[in-house]
Amino acid sequence: MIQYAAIFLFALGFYGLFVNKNIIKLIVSLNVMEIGLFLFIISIGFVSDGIAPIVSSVDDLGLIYVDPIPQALVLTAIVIGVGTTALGLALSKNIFDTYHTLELDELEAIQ
Amino acid sequence: MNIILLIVIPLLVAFLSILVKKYQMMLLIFVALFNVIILFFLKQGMIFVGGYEDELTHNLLGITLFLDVYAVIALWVINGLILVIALLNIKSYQTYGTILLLAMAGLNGLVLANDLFNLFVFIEISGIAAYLITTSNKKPVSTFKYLLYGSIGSSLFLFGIVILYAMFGTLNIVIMIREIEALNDYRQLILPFLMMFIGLGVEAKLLPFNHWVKGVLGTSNSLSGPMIASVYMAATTFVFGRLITNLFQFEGSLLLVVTILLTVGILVGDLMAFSSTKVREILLFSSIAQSSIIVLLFVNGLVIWAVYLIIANALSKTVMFLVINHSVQKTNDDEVESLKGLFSHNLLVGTTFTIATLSLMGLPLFIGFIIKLNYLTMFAQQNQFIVMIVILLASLIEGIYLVRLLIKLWYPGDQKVEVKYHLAFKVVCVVIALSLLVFGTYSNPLNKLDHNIDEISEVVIHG
Amino acid sequence: MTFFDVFSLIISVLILVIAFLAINAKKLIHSVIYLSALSMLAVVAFILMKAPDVAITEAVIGSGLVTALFIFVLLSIKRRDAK
Amino acid sequence: MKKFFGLIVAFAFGLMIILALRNMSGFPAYGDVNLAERISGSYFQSAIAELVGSANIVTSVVLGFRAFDTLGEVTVLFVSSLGVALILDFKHKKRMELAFKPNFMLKTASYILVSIILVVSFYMILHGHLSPGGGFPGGAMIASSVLLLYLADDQFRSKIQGFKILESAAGSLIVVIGLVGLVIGTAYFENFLNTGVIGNLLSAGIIPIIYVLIGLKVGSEIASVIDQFLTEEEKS
Repeated sequence: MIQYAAIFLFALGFYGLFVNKNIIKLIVSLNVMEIGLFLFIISIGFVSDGIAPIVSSVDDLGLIYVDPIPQALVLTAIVIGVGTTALGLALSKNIFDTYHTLELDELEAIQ
Repeated sequence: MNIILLIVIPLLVAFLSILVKKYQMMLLIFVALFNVIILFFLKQGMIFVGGYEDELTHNLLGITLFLDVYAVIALWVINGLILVIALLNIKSYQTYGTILLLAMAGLNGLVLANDLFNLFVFIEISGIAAYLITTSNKKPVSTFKYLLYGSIGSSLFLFGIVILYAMFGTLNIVIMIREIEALNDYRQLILPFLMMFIGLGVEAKLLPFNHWVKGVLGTSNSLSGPMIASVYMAATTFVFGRLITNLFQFEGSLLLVVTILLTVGILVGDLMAFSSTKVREILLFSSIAQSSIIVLLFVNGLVIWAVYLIIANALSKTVMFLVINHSVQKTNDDEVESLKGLFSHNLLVGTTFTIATLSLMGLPLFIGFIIKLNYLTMFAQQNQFIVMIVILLASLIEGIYLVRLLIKLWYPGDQKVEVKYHLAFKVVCVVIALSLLVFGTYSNPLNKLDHNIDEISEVVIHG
Repeated sequence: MTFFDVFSLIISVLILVIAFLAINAKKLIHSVIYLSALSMLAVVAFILMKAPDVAITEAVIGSGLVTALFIFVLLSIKRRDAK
Repeated sequence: MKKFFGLIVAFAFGLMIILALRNMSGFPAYGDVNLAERISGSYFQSAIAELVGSANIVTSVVLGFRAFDTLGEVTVLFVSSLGVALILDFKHKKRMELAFKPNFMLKTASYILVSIILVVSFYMILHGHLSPGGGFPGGAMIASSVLLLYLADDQFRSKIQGFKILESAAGSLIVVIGLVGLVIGTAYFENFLNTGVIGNLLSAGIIPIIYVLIGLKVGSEIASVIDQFLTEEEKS
């Protein structure tokens, strides 16, 4: 169920990128798309009656666990997403300081 | 000499260079020289990061890097051009040393990666370094658009990777190729392939998402122009080629969709170049058309000629963008009219620019001609006549607008244009132009390179 | 339908509604607040899917720092507008 | 009206992806994944888990088997904090005044709160290989404690040079530890210390050391990004 929600979230983020014209709204919909993507990645690795991949000692390595690799991928992807968002926000601050507007169509008119 | 040094040493020096802000360009030159020297001693094969090679089932637990002839050529192109561009821009762009170091680490990693998610991480590193290089154009809106399209592209690429992982359980490209070949039912894999194709297509300036190119390269300068137009394009097309020839299986309707996308891209690129009057716009639209031709060659399996076309294109585009951006910076006017008679004063730079353009067009006596002749004959053998007609038409349009550009730049107009090119500029342009000329006439070193590129797939398959 | 399925159904519907509001909110400050709420819901979804590591990282970084950066940019924009 | 039409297209796009995934026979349905087919199945065999030795298998993947991704990802944060500094570099910086003026009580209370946050974040970083959490959330908590100081104290300006030195030292140490693995052992990022018993605090060789360095690096980088966002041009 969450996998379907994740895919719809990804599509919603895509829709947001095409509909919005405000720079901050574009960054917000980029973040929405990425959250949808991360939920999808984690839903790939979910095992129905598995438990979190934390092993308390060597002998209970035999239990049913959830797939750890998608979690490692999402850990890296979240921090990459923060890097891009911070850069995008710095650019939007720079754009607002020089052009005093955040609407893409006005900006293209000025340029 | 482990191939990992090519990625790790630039990273280490970049981390340390933020403490010594003044010498970052010097550090960049040293590391670029170090990389070019290391390239002589690299031995080909696969290395395991972290040493996790599971002898029992012989499946690769950790991340692996893979070096073959294809990657050696790519590394030569990338590190050589970054060294050249860094040398030329040492005085004008002092603060971009660390960013270029990270771009070099990202691009080397891009070409060497043999793990899909590792490839995604290096796409992000080189992507973010590219966004920062374009901030030197002082146009934040076009940089923001580039960042947006780049993020959309890499998210789509990640989506494709995850679907492949869910189906095959591994992220290692070599194992993935074996499993896909065992499956060999391309209809199952249309969704991930299409997503990864469009995801990487954003970076390689292909049609659906290349709206950012006009803003970024249209206002480029002597650092961001050559970097984005030749170094980044060469690296992304090399990686694209590796994925297309080995991983993706293009048949039936998928092949049709992709071919249509590319042929439309070629025509649109050339027509836009034909119709624009700004010098830099002509160059950037021709590079869009070139990258679509290169990807078309990869899709149809002509790997050798695609590799030569990437090298020739990277070299000639570096010369063209360096010369034009330098002159536009001095006269800060983009129109072709204002640059009339630019070469009548500095003949040397003018001749190198002409050699680069003629080789791009594919006139005899230059490397461009040999490449174009061979891949057109290959297309004829595969009797794909529509593609041949499109490429011939595109090169005709290309010939017209490039010759028109050359005439304008050679014959002086009314007002006098005086642009000085310092000595290092001339030396670099002459060296690149000579290499285009030499490979044009005397091309048997390239044929030697031929046969060992052929077995990319064999080497990759047996691992 | 166990408690687990019902709860994940509620979370999925809530996530989609809040995401739609985040994208189509009129004022910027509302869309940022909805984004932060969406991030918190994603944390709950990660816990449901037995991924505690990712849940903690998303909680601290996603709803904590990213929202703070958004609000700082909006603050400097409102301040610049007022001048 | 355009919004409504766009929504339909987005819904159709999502539905198309779901249907395409459904009729892919190789793509497993939600929940019934058999780890034995995947590479991650072998991470749970005792021989291989001992190789890395960390109780939290996700940490053994993040820092053991796929350590190169984490190195790449630390570089991404480094580039983005460098980029933010490059884009927002004003000549003479001034702290951005916030609307409310914090009084004395808020300032002292926030210093106590900051120490608690720091204790929690160091606990999380040190126990990265035992319990969930680790370098990334721990580092982000350090940055959020710096954020609290910014909000609570008007004149607070963290010493940028201090963060820069910490960031560059931690980053280069991570790379050097990898190189030491190359020199001593056979491969880059090799776990050359003994990995001890799974579950103890001092287990899993170099992994806790690297996670502490990553925590410090992530903390200093996000703190300097926050500082860039909270300074503005001095209107001289």
